[in-house]
Amino acid sequence: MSVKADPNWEPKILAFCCNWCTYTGADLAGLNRMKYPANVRVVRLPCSSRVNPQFILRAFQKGCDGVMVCGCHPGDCHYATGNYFTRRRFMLMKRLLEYNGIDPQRFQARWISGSEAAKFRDTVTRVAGEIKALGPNTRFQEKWYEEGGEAQ
Amino acid sequence: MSRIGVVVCHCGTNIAGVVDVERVAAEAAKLPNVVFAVTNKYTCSEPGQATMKAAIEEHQLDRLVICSCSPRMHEATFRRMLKDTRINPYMLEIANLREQCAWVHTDKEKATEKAIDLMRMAVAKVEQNKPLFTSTIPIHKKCLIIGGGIAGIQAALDVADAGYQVTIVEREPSIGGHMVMLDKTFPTLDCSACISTPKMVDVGQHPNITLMTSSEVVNVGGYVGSFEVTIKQKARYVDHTKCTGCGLCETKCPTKVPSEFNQGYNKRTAIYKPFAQAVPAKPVIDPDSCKMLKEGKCGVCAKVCPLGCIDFKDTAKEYTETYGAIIVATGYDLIPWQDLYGEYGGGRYADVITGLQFERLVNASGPTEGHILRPSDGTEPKDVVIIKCVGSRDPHKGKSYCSRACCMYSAKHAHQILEKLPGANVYIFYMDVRTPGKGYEEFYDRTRADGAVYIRGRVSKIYKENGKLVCKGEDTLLGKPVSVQADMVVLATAMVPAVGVEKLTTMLGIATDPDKWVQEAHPKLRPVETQTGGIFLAGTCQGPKDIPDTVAQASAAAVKVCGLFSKDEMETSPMISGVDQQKCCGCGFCVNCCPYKAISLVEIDAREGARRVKKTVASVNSGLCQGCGCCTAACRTGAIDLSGYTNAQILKEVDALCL
Amino acid sequence: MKRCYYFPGCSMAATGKGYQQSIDAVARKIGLELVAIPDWNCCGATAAHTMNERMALALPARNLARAEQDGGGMEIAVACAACYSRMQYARQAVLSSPEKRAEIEAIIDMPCSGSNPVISFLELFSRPELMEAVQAKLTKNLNGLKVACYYGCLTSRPSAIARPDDPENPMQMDRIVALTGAEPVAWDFKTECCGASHQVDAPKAAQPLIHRILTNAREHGADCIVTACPLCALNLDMRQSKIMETFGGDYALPVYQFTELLALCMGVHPRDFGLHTHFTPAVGLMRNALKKGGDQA
Amino acid sequence: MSDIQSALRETAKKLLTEGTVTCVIGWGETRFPDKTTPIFVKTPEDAEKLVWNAHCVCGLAKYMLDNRCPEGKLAICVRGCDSRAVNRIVEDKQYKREDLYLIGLPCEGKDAPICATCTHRNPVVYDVLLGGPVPEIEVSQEDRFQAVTALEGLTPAEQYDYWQKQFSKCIHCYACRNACPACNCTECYADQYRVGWQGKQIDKAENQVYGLTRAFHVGDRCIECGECERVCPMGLPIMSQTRKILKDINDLWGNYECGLTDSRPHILGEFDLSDRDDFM
Repeated sequence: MSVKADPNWEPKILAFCCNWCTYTGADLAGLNRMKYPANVRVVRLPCSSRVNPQFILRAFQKGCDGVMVCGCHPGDCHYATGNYFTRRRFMLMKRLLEYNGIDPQRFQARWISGSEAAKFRDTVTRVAGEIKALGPNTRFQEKWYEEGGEAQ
Repeated sequence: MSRIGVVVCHCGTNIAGVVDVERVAAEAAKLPNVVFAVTNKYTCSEPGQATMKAAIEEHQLDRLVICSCSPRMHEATFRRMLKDTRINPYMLEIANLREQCAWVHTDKEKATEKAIDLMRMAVAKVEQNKPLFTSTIPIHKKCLIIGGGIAGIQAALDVADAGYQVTIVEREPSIGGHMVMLDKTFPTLDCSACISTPKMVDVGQHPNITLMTSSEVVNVGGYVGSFEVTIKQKARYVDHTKCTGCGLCETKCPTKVPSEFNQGYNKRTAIYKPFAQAVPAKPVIDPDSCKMLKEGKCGVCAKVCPLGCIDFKDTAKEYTETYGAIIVATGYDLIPWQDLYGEYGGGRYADVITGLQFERLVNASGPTEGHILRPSDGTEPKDVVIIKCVGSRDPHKGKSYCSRACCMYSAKHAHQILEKLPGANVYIFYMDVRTPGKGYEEFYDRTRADGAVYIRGRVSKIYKENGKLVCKGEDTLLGKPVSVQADMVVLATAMVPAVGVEKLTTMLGIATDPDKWVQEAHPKLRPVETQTGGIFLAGTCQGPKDIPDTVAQASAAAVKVCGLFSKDEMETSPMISGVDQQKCCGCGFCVNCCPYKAISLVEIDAREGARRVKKTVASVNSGLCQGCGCCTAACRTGAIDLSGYTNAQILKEVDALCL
Repeated sequence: MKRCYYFPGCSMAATGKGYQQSIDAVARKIGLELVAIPDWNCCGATAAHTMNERMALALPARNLARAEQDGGGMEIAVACAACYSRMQYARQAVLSSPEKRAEIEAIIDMPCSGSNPVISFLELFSRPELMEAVQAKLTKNLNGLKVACYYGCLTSRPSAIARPDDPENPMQMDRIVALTGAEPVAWDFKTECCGASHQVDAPKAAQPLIHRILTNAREHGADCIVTACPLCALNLDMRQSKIMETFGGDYALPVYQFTELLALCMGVHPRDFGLHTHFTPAVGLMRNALKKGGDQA
Repeated sequence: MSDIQSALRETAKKLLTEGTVTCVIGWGETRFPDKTTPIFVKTPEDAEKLVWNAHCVCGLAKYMLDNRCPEGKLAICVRGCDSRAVNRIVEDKQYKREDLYLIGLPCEGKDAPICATCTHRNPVVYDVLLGGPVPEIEVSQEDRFQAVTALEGLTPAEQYDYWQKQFSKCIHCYACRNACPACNCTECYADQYRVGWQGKQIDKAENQVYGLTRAFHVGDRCIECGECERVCPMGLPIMSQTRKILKDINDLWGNYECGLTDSRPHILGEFDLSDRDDFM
């Protein structure tokens, strides 16, 4: 069966969020009963600088349709300077991924503070919409859903 | 084989209203190694916790997944609960089914699917968890205070009064700082020296306080609880253990140089106390001006000293000691306005002075005995202009920030001039008048009632004409250029961090902002702490402020220190980085990106094939590491890993999502 | 030794003739080769920028473009303060915005990249190699002469355009003039405006400007004023007697270009750069100063 | 060239005789006339085995980490690229500069395509230089990143298609890693089974993950010697990945070239508050 043809297909999006800003912001969105699509699964980490770029590759490889990295705004890092390193690492990684054929929408990094519940909601809503429009990700994956293709 | 328990919380209807919790539990039960999976109405409640404890015993669980509210809410609760069970508190993972699932989704089917994913991710992660144990570090109950101004003095007295040992390091020969130079303090106009010198004496006599003047911190190692600090005391050439401070040497010394304390308005001798009430009240020799030390001739002081305290062969000494906490109270300096404001004469006019210089001119113990006389010719000025915000709020030439104290001391200066020189005129050029403080606005009102003329605008130029200093500016309320012929001009110059503070902050490993003020850990909630545990802030090293704020902050820092010292040991989080020395190749990339300087390279003995070799590897200082994990992503080998968020845990979590 | 493009500007053949002659004399002495920009045109100065911004940028830009076409790739030295300011404006407009550059190139119908840096004569002469070259050629000195170095406003403002060493208290001319042994006084009106062309169209408002400059120079004990601009010099020199009449005062301060002092101390005859043509008598002070100073540099 | 070859042998002999070094790493003959191989010369007599000709293409610096090296100070023959590789390894703290003796050999390009875009034909660091310096060639940034720019111009689908075809050839032999002077970890992430960074199976996804991870691990420190591409038995355009990273670093944070003695500090180990930010 081709997944692409499934009308009920929903993208799976993985979001790496730092505990102090974005995870708090996501919690706040819940406290305020904001609504957003149920496509995003959050991995809680102490700091966005904990995110090894290899995790992103792994997520795509294992079947994620989109990956996000979210942290405190530059200057607000709970660990003072962690997110400045995040910024450099993922400025490079994002470009490398796109160079290898990952659509720019599928990997996104955003700074979302603990008070920006609405930004969290808007960001995940937008990203979910964009990725839904793109369809399932087949690139970098062990499973190949291409027309007539077999799982390798 | 691990034995995992999964508890899915209804949270009343908060979760169960949207998520099919029974289905989540049923799915959990199907997972390998999950031996127990139930739902619970209120997991965090007493009965809920009791059920879990019973299940842990009954099913011999070794790890637990709770699918409930945000871990930010109850992680600590559940960890506490596990302390009394057979499970290590860190063998717990929480799936956030409330804030990040039930509360934000309406489609029950999709929410349940997501909940199952989140549960699966938590189960996958918990399988990789390892028991972690908090460790403790001893607290050396001795506090180092860097800087002996009013902030350092206040903090020292507070900590010492609480019964702890304190050392004050001050680079000048006496403590007192800037406050003791001031004449009167606003808004109460009490004499600055009268209220600060008794505190200085207290410091000098306090049994718990060690005073190290003419000294500087030259090296800092260690971490909260045990900082290894090396302090260098410059050569003083006077044996303070013998000296009684009789002052005979000072009266006989033939060399006279401008007095720093009096802003160069009079002279001091080469062997000197900076001012009469100095603490310690004993002189030192200034090697840059002493004839004996420079040319080998003179030695009068040694001849007249009745106790033989003078030792021209004295050298600098270094002391290393362990401190549990450090308070940084390095204070401020004034911006070098001469280099920045050519339009104000760039320092060419003796009668264009700073507020601090004015303080000495108006001080009864100052060079003019409190008569306001202009420095150029010693006459009484009739027309005085005060210019505010010289270097402050001027990002083009100086600093963008407000120096906070200038509005008030300028009002005080105006008041003092009008009081001491009847018939004098005072013109104050200002941008805004900022008086947020108790009694401040009233003081400003009083100054205006005294007759000070406030002109809203900046001075664009000061030049000399007919023996007068012409201050040309604009009155922006009238919209007209104005020019005032003045006899003396007082500049309210910006406060900047004390000279040399960068060296110290680098040594301490604490952050500064772009203006080099020491950065507090949080601007609102942790204003007297730094990012580094055990290092606190007091006074103007953190930013411009007036005396009441400085003293308040000093006492606050002292309380933080006392809080730390109230325990013998400190518990540290086990969720910190650690190095697999086998894998580590010692490249040091992790060292560069650690915000806390917690990682260093060390040499170890290792084996390479048949050879015994010295190998350089990274090593994490558990007292400094705060567990951000920045280092882990810099490590290509994966040799450095973060306990609680290991590479294996995160990879398993990612895999679980995509099954 | 040093070669650079030279933009003389319109005044240098007329009111600034003495300035031009002294520049030529000094340049010859120290081996400075000033290559006039081929086919240069008026920079527009005051007239253009009060009328039309595009014209005000295009006129000097054309000079930049001509220098680029010439292909020497050298810096462009400008003697007049207003010309300097306009050329800097044009260059920085071209460099800062591709749209502006396209617009200007369309007007002048030439490519203009702003590749040649524009420098003032003060900057040129205050470079260490030029200072050394000047020093080497001085044969006389002006020891004891107190001079007020007057920079005018356009060599230092707006500081982002003019890029002076210090916008409030520039020192370049002071350092150059000090080579002759003359003593530059520290005074307050180094960079105040001389009124420029408003001396003609709004004399009532503009004359006090000259008055206060001269008063302040005298107040600080200056014997004369030294400038680096033909119009500054003209205003301070030619209008001096009229202003003394209007405002009272008795300053009678001769006004020199800084190159005139250098030329004089290099032994150039004052007649060769028309020292005798100044409005405020300028020869006597120099004769006395040189006599007092003696021959050694 | 033969003059330099004899000078090289003389130098090696002297170093070994005097005991300055215990081993000289250089190039030696093989049974093919157009190929040379790295050799470890440990006795003065063996110095005669060293050659210097157009076929000395193999990068030598990485061999200092080889366990065939005896204890004691090593001498290495360095061309421009080798010298940058030495700097790389020394900066990465895998060897101490004082434990190396570098025999500099200016190089006018060897029998390898990478030499056409070589910007440092003279060694940037050496203890002795044999023969005079050779003129450097100008290589514009456009030339340096030509292959990258061409690929950047493709659509995501085309890019993916291209790389997938390339990576499908990979056989996980890890020759690229073993030859690379920037790949100097004690234990490569790809060899760590338990953490599970990298699967051993040869499928397109694993191949691609390996390729990208390798690029990210070394791209910020790549000295552009081209060894990875040269040694790849399947002919993968590996440099096009690492140079992509170098190009981005150049675009984002200014001029960056690794392995020069005055190189900028490690680019991912520092930051600037005013760094460009696309993540707001």
